Amino acid sequence: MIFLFYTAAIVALIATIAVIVSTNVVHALVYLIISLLSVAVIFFALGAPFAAMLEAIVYAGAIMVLFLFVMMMLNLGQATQDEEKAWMQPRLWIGPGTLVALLLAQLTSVLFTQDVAISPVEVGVLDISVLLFGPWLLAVELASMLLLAGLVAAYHLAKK
Amino acid sequence: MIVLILVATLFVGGAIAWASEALDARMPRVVALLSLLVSAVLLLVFSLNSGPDVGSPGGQWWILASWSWIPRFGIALLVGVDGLSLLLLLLTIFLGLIALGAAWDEIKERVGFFYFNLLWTIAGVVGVFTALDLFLFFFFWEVMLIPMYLIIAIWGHENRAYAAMKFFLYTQVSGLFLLMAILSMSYLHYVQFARFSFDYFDLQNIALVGSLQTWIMLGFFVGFATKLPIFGLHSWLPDAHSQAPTAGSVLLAGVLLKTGAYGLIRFAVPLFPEASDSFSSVAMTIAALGILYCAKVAFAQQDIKRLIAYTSVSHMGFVLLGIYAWNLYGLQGAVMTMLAHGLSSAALFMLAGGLQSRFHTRDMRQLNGLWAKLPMLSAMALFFSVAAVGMPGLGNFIGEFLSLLGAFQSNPVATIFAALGLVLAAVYSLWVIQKVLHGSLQVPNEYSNAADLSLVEILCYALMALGLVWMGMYPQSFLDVSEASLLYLQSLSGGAA
Amino acid sequence: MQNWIGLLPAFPLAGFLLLVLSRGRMTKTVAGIIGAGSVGLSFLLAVMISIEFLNSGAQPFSKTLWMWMQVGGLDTGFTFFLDGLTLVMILIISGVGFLIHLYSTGFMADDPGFARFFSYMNLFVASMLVLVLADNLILLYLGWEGVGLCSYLLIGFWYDNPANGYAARKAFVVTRVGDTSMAIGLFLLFSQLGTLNIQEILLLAPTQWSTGSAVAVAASALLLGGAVGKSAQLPLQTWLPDAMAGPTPISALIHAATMVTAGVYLIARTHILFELAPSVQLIVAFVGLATLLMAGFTALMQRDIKRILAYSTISQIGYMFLALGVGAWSAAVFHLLTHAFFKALLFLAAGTVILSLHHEHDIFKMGAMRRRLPVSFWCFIVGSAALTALPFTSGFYSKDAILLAALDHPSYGMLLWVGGVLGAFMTALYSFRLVFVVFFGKSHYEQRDTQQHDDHGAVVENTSPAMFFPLLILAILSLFGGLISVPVDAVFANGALHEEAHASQFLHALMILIPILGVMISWLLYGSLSYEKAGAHLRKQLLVSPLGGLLNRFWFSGWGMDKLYQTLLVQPFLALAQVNRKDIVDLVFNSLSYVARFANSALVLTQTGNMRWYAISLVAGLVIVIGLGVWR
Amino acid sequence: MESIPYEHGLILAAILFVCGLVGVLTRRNIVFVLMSLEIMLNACGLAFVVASSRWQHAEGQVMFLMILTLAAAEVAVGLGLIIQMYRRFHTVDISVLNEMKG
Repeated sequence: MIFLFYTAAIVALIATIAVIVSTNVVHALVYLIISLLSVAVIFFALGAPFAAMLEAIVYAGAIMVLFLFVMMMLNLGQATQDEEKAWMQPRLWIGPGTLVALLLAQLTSVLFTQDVAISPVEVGVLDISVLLFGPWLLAVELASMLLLAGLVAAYHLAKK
Repeated sequence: MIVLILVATLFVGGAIAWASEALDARMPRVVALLSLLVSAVLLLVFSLNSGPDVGSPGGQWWILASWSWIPRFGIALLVGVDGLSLLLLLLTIFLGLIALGAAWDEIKERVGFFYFNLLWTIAGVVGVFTALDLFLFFFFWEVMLIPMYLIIAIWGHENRAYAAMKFFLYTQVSGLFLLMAILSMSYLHYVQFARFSFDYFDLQNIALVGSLQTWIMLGFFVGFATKLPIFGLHSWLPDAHSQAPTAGSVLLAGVLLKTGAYGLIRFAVPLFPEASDSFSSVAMTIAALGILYCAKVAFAQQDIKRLIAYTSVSHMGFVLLGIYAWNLYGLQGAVMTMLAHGLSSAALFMLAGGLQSRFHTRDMRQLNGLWAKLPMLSAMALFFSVAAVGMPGLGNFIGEFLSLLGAFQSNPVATIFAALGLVLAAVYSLWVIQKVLHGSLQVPNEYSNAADLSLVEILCYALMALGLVWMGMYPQSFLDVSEASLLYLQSLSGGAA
Repeated sequence: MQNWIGLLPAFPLAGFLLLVLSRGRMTKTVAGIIGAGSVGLSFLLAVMISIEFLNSGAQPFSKTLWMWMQVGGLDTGFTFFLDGLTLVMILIISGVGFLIHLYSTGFMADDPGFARFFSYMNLFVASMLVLVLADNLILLYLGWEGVGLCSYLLIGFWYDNPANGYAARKAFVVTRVGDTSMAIGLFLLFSQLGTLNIQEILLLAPTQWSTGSAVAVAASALLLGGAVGKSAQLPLQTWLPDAMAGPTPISALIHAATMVTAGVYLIARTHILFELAPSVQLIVAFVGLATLLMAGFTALMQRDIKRILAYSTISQIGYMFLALGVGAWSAAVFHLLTHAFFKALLFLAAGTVILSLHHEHDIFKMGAMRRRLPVSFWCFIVGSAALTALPFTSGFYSKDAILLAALDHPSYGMLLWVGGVLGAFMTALYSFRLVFVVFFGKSHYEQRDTQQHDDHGAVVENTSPAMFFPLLILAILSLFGGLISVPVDAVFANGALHEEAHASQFLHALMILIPILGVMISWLLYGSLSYEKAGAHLRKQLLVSPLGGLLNRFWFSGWGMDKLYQTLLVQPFLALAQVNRKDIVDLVFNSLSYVARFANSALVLTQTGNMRWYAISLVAGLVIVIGLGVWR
Repeated sequence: MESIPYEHGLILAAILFVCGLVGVLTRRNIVFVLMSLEIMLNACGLAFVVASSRWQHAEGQVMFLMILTLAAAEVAVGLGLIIQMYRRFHTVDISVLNEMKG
């Protein structure tokens, strides 16, 4: 399990970095899918199979397919890719890079105060379902409202 | 009960006036007239048939009534009318009618909304003069300001947006001070008596010591003094007055300024006697300074309405002087000045408005020698200018004389300087008379066939002139009404401040 | 009859109201009848009241018409008080007032503002009567301000000319300075004595204040300020010569006979206060002395017939102040009475001259009017004689009394007397200069625009009955008014007319001879047949010498007082007003809005509209906040 | 059973989050920005799931579900906006949209 976790983590990291530095949208999307799938593996390794399933199906499946469709609709050609290359200048990365490095340093310095090991015990669908249809019912309803709103909004926005 | 009916009449009248515009553009003013007349009759009947209720606190309240409103925070609809309130209420309704007369032919667009605002302002003022619950008081304080803001902003003259915004900012910021002071009073009541209260009579019981009293008193003072206004906080007034339509100026100068003075008399001094006592020399110095300074600035103005506005500030100095003298002479003087200035300044603003509507300018450099052209208007202008100078025999003299007489006993130096204001008053008043009325006729050519006073105008001026003569020749009828209230207020502060 | 005392001012007031409300629609006849008639009724009533008053043993009498205001200890009624002093005053006001009203119906006959003129005049008479009848100082102040207002309105009566308006404003503002001083005096009196009733003050003051105490000095000095302003004494005399811009009857009534003597009346009325403050009383005497000399010298240099009379008025009131200052209260009132007669006469006669000469004021453009204007001539002779105090005219008796009283002053008697006599000499000089220049010598009158005004151009004396009768009566009174005894001894405990002269025969004779000497010198300089030659030569010699020229200019300008006030007060005030037209306080508050606006324009730069910039700022904020939490 | 250090999971989440952030801050192509946002959301979800394992409680996964829903809705709306933007401006450069400049 540990091996699985670290392998998946390394894959996820590499894929993610590839996403943000790639110039081709479709390539980036594929890297993103890889990243999401490896995160799904991590979920599995952490003992959250339900979350892993959802990650794979909804994120890597549905959402990314949506992205792909849109990319195809936009039909960004070689010109865009050249443009991307032109924009990709190292000095643009300095400012955000330092800021973000600072943030990461802060986060790690907070996180390393913990010293607890996780023993992956599977948290099953049942537990989640009990919570979802118990105390979190209202949140679920709200989420459905959100999806509905997203649906309507997307429909209107994408309309001519 | 009468207070509620009065306020309700005005509120509802305003709403109906607005709605009635849909029927006919002339309807709103008729509705406004009716509702003001009803209020006037109610008030007159009440003041003739009623008198102080001996059982009330101090034995001087004509009405004292209370209905529950928000009991959780000790907020009630507590209203009271005493002699002081009654005089100011009469003034308010009277000037409301005058303002209506001024607006009668002047307002031509969005008529319904105008009369709605007019009546709501008056209703707010009526509320301010009667509310004894400080929360309710603050509520009405705001109610009277916002319609007035709209009146200036919508129907004002060329620079109305600036003037209205200035008016709004000054009054809102000072209102914030007032609100903070009111809330801290209520909180202190909670601390000392374990319940919130905004009740005027409850708040009198709070024990306030030292600098806390001074700070809260200053909150009230700033709130009211901006409205009065005092020297230093006055600069909203010339703009607001000069840009407001005539009816707005009449109400502003005649009534709204008096709410500040009323607040000082009713709340700021009696609730904080010791702090006010030590503050009085500062206040009286400000008053004297304001009288002289604003008289001088008035002299330099070319816009006739700005000039009158500055003279208003100057005259309000006498009110401040009288209030902080805090003896019966000074207070009676302040009340008489409020009443008389209400009439005289309203009339002067109406005259300026009359000139503006006839010649489409307020610039004194373009108006000369009107006596030959408009003898009646000029005679009225002469009369009211002379009243403003403080000519004995007219109301303003009684007020200023008593104010100074009272002030002299507590602060002779400030009084002597303030008295010099009488000389400056003569300087600027006569200057206006000379510029506008005398000399050889000169008006903008395109309006050279302006007509003299109309019937409505004559009626308004005659009423105000009679009022001033009445106040000047037989002020006793007013002094008697307010005396009990003023004695009561003095007793609240332990006799003397 | 005394109970009807309230009607005294009510008649003219009613006349005023009628004339105002008619809004100029009355015919001139009706307006004239109402205007003059109402004052006439007042005069009749005043005569009846005085008969009753004198018959009943001159007991002071007061009547409250209604309660005016009652606030705490202030208890003021609309109350009229009548004693000998008031009686003299109401008779002068209504009597002389009536004559002048009558005269005005002729004088103003061609003026379009006829009704307006009479309405102001009536208001004036009403206010003046209230002033003298008032039993308390507030009511007196009402009359005091009322007459000031009417004076303002009447000086500026011909409002077309801005110069008149200027003169009117000057009169009002300058007197208002005095009035304010008086008002402060009222406040002081009230805060010290708790009453403003004159009789109560006079009773209380000696019991509460010791002689020469600071309060007494302050109170009487403040009242003196009011009196000085109203009576055009130094240093507030500058308004009166300019006040001649009004119609001549106004000058006669307001600026000679009645209003300007109100200061004298005030001091006489509150004389006990002044007795409590000897230093102030001495100031009164010296103010009077300085004024009478200053005005005498100035009058000598004037060219305008009315300005000469105006300075002469200032000078004569100076005599009254002198009398007040030395405690000769009755003498002051007596001189007030005779002065009212002869000065009114002189002004009305001057009015006739001016009217006949089509509003020519310059005396050096007249000359040889003796034959053309006989009535005016004789009136002038009588009036000037009385003014100069030639023996057996009315002025002689009153001025004599004043000078003798001045001589009696314990410490400064001789100084005051010499000054007064010098003043009398000057009076003779300038008043007969006026007579000689106007009525003798050669005619210098040039008819202006003769072609256009064929029938108006000629010099014709208007001797309609309305104008002739008042002149006649006043002339008689000026001659024989000295025989009247003023019933004021009961009012003034001490300071009654000095019956027996303490002066030596020599001094007394000198006093009588000096004015005659003055007349003779005046004749030498201006009147003799050699006027054109020797007199003119002599005068030229005087004027050409550097000192003479300087003095001429200095005296002509009224000792430069106008210029002084102009530079010291008026111009700084105007400059300050000019600078601060925008109101500096407003700038203070506006600067707040400038600060806000500046801050806005600075912060607006951060709003680039660039999303990545916003995101970066967001992250930076996040880093800072977390940093604050983590590395505290 | 071997155990994974708790902080390792969280640090992974943090690194992923930061990577996404860098993407948001540097990329001008709005499609990449949206993708980076997805990465960030996903990192948050990861953190929740890690926490859920740490406490052996299902609520963290419930939160992940909520985030998932949110991401779905966001992507739908975001893509709709991208389409609109591309129609109007014929570009996917986010710097063009700077009309909110003060």
